[in-house]
Amino acid sequence: MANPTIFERLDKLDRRIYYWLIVIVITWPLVSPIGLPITVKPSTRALYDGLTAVQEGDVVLIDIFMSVSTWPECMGGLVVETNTLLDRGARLIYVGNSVDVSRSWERLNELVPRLGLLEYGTDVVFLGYYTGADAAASQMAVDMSSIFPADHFGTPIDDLPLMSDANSATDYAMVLFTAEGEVKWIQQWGEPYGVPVAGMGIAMKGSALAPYLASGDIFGLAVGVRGAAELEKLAGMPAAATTTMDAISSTHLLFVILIVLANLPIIYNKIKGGS
Amino acid sequence: MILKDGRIVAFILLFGSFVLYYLFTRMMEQGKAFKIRTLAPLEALPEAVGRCAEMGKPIFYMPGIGSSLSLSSGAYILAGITILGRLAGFAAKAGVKLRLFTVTIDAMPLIQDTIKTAYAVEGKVEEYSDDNIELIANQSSLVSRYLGAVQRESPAAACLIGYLAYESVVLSEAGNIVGAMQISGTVNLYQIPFLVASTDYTLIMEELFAAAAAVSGDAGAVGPIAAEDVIKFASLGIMILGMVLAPLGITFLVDLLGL
Amino acid sequence: MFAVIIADYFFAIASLGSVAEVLRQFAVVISNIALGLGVISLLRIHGRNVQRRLEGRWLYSIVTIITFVSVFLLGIINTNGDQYTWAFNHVYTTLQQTMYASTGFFIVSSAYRAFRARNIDAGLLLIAGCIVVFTNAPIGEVIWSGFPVIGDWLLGPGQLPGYRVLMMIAGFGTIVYAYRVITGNERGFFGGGE
Amino acid sequence: MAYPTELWGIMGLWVGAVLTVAIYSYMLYKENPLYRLAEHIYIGIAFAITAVVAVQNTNRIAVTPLLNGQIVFIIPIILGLGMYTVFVEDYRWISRYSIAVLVGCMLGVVTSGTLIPNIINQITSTIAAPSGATMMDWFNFLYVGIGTICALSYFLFTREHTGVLAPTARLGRLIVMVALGVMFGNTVLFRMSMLSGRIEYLLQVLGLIPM
Repeated sequence: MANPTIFERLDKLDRRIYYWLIVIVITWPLVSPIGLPITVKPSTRALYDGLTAVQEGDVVLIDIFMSVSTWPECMGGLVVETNTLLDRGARLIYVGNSVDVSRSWERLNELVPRLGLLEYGTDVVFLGYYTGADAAASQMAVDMSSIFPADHFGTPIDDLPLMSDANSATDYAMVLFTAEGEVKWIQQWGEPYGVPVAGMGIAMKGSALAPYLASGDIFGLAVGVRGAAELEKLAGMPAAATTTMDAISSTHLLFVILIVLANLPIIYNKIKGGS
Repeated sequence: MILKDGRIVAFILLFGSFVLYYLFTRMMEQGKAFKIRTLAPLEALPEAVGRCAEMGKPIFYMPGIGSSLSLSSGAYILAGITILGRLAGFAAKAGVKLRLFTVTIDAMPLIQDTIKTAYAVEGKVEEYSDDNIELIANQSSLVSRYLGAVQRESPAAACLIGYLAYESVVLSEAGNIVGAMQISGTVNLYQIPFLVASTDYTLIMEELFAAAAAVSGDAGAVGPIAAEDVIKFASLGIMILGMVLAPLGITFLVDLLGL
Repeated sequence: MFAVIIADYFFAIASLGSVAEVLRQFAVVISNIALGLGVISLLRIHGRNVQRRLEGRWLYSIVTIITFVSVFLLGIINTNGDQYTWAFNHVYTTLQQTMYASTGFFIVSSAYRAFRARNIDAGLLLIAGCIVVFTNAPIGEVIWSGFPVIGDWLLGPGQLPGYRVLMMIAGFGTIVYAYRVITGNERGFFGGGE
Repeated sequence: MAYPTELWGIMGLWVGAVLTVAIYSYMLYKENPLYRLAEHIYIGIAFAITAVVAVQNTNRIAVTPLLNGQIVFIIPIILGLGMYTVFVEDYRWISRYSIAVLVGCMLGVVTSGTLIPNIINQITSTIAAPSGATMMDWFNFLYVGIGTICALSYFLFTREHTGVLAPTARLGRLIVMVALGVMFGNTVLFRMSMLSGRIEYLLQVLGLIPM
C-alpha cells in the first residue's frame, strides 16, 4: 500500500475510541442544539393529510406495537397522531402487541395530557395487550370482543359504549400501526375489509413498506424518528423528535466519514492498478 | 359463485401452486432431474475449507439464533443445518477442525447428528468430537463467546448461515478483524445489507432455501422450488405483457388480476 | 386447521366462518400459554449452573433466578402494585432500551472495519446507503442540496423494484413452506429433529 | 414530565442510569462484573414480565370465559399446556399436537393474507400505467417495471444465469443491491435514534438538560 501509515493506524485503532467518539457527537448537539431545517417527505405528508381528513366521530384503531425500547424512535409520531386525531374529534381505540404496552400507554398519557380529560369508554378506550399476531388481527376484524372480553383495566367490553360501535373491522375509519407489525393489518384488515392502513414505522420500514406504499396498501408512512420530526413540523408542535435530529445529523456524518475513509485505500489501489 | 369477490386469482395462485408442487415432486421421484443453479456462496465452501487447511486453522459455523420450532426462524435454522452437512463433509475430508456455536437447544441433536454423519461418510468418525460444538444460553452471551473464541483461535474462515439478528454485524466484524473469509446467509431482511457489506459471499433470502435444497437433492425439497420457477416465469410473462399494454391504455390485464 | 382457515378466506359460507373464528381464537390462547416455555428453559439453564457451581457463572445465575422469582411474584400478586410498576419502569424499561440501542456502537466501528466495497455489488450498496443516510439526516441537505433529491428518489422508485421482488419472493416462499409443512416435508415441527 | 421529587422516583431514575452505564461499560471499557450483573438482571426480569403478562392474558381470554360456562375453552388450554411436554423426552409427542394446531392456524392465516398484497398487488401495480404523465413518471414506470422483471429473474433457481438470463440476472442483482443499500441507510437512522435516546436520558438524570 502506498500510504500505509494513516489507514493502517486507523485499522488498528481501539474500537473504544470510536465508541467514545459517538458518545461525544451525540451529547454535544443535545446540550447545545443547532436546529438544522427539516423538509417533509411525501409519504409523511400523505399520512398527515389522511389524519386531518378524519371526520368527527370516526373510530380509529391504533396499534402500539412498539415496546418501550422503541420510544425514542416512535413515541414522537404517536403523540402527533393522537393530537391530530383528537383535534378532528375522532374516537380512539388503542391496542398493543408488546408486553410492556401499558407502560407506553402511561407515557402517551403523560405526553398528551388531554387524553386523560376525555370521557373514557366513550371517546377513548385502551384495550391493552394482545398476542397471536396475524391470527389475532384476523379475529379482531370479525369480533373485537372475542380477543378483548374486557379492556386493560378489567372493565367488561359491554360496559364501554364506544366498543358497541366498533366491534368489527368495517366499523373503523382507519388503522394506525406504530413501529412494526403492520403487515397483519394490511393483510387482515386493509385487504379483506378495505380499512385504510397507515402509520409510524421504525426506520427500516421506510424500505420494507415502500412496495405497499406504491401499491396503495398503505396510504401514508412516517419513517423513524425523522418521520416523527416531520410530523411534528407539519402539526406545528416541535418536541422530542425534533431535538433528536441534530444528534442524528452528527452521528450520520461520522458514519459516512468512516465509511469513506475505510474505502479510500481500495479506491486508490484500483485507480493505481487500473492505469 | 360461492367464491368471495376479488379472490379468484388468489385462489388460482394458491391451489395452482400446490398442484404444481405436487406434480414436480412426483416427476422428480420418477427420475426427472431438476438442477438448482450454481450459487456462488455454496461454491465458495470448498475454497473456505481449503484456506483453513492451508493455514492450519479452524473454520467457524453459526447457524443463527432462535428456536427451530418457531414459525419465524425454524425453517431457516434447519436450512442452515442442511448446508452445515455439506461443509462438515469438506472439513472432514481436509482434516480441518469445525467449530460450531449455537443457542438453539432444540436443534442440538440434529446438529451433532449432521456433523457426525458427515465425518462418518468420510470415514473419519474418530475425528469428530462433541467438544467442538458449543451450546450457549442466549443471544448476547453467544455474541460475547464468539468474539472471544474468534480472537483466541483465529479461524481462517467463518460461516454465518441461518436466522441471524443483530449479532450479524458484530460477528462479521469480529471475523474481519482476524482476516477470515466469510460466507453468510439469512432471510432476515434487516440483516442482509450488513452481511453483503461485510462478508465475502451472501445467500440472500430464498437463496438460502434453494441452497439447502441443492445440498439435500431431495425431491420433496427441489421439486417445489422447480415448480415455483414456473410460477415466477408466469409472473414475468404477465409483467412483460402488462408493460407493453400499459402505454397503449389497455387495462385488460390489470382488471383480470383484480378478480 | 389450515384448510378451514384457507377455505374461510375464499368461500362465503357462514358455518365455515364461525368454525374458523373459533380456531383462530384457539390459536391465540395457545400462543399465550406457550409464552411460558422460555421461562422453563431459563430456569433449567440457570438452575443447572447453580447446581454445578459453574465457575464464574453460578453467582450470576442466582441473580437471574432471584430477579425472576421476585418480580414474577410481585406481578402475580398485583400488577398495578407500586413495587412491580417500579421494577417495570426503572429496571426493565431501561435495560430494554439500553440493550436495544447498543448496536448503534457496533454499527459505527463496523463502518470503518467491515463495510468495504469488496465488489461492485457491495459498492453500490454502500453508495446508496450513504446517500440515504444523508437524506435522513438534515445535515445532508446542508452539505449538498442534491442528497435529498437523489435520496428521495432512492427511497421511492429507486428501491421499489428490489423490494417488490424480495416481497414477492417471500410470498412465494410462504406458499412453498405451507405446502411442505402440510405434506410433512418440513422436519422442524413434526420430526422434532431426531 | 418534570424531574421527580419523591424518593422512589429519584431512586428509580438513578437505578436506570446506573444500569445504562453498566451495559455501556462493556462497549466503552471492557467486559466486567458490573456488566454481567446488569445482563443477568435483564434476563431474569424480562422473563418475569413475559410470564406475568402471559398468565394475565390467559386468564382474561380463556380461563374467565371457561369459568363463565364456555366449556369449549378447555381445548386450547389443554393444548397450550401440552406445549410444555417438549421438555419431557418420553411425552414430547403430546406437544406435537399442540404445535400442529398452532402451526396449522398460523399458516392458514399467514398464507391467505400473503397472496394478494405480497404477490398479486405487486404485479398489478407494476403494470398499471402511471397516474401522472410527466417524463419522470414514465421513466419511473420503466425503471420499476424492468427492474422488477430483472430482479425476479435473478431469483430463478433452476436455470443457470447464461444466455438471456445473464444480463437480466446481473442487472437484477444490482437492483436488489440498491434496495438493500436504502435499507442499510434507514437502519443506521434507527440505531442512532435509539442510542441518542439513551444518552438523552442519561443527560436528563444528571440534570444537564431539562426532562
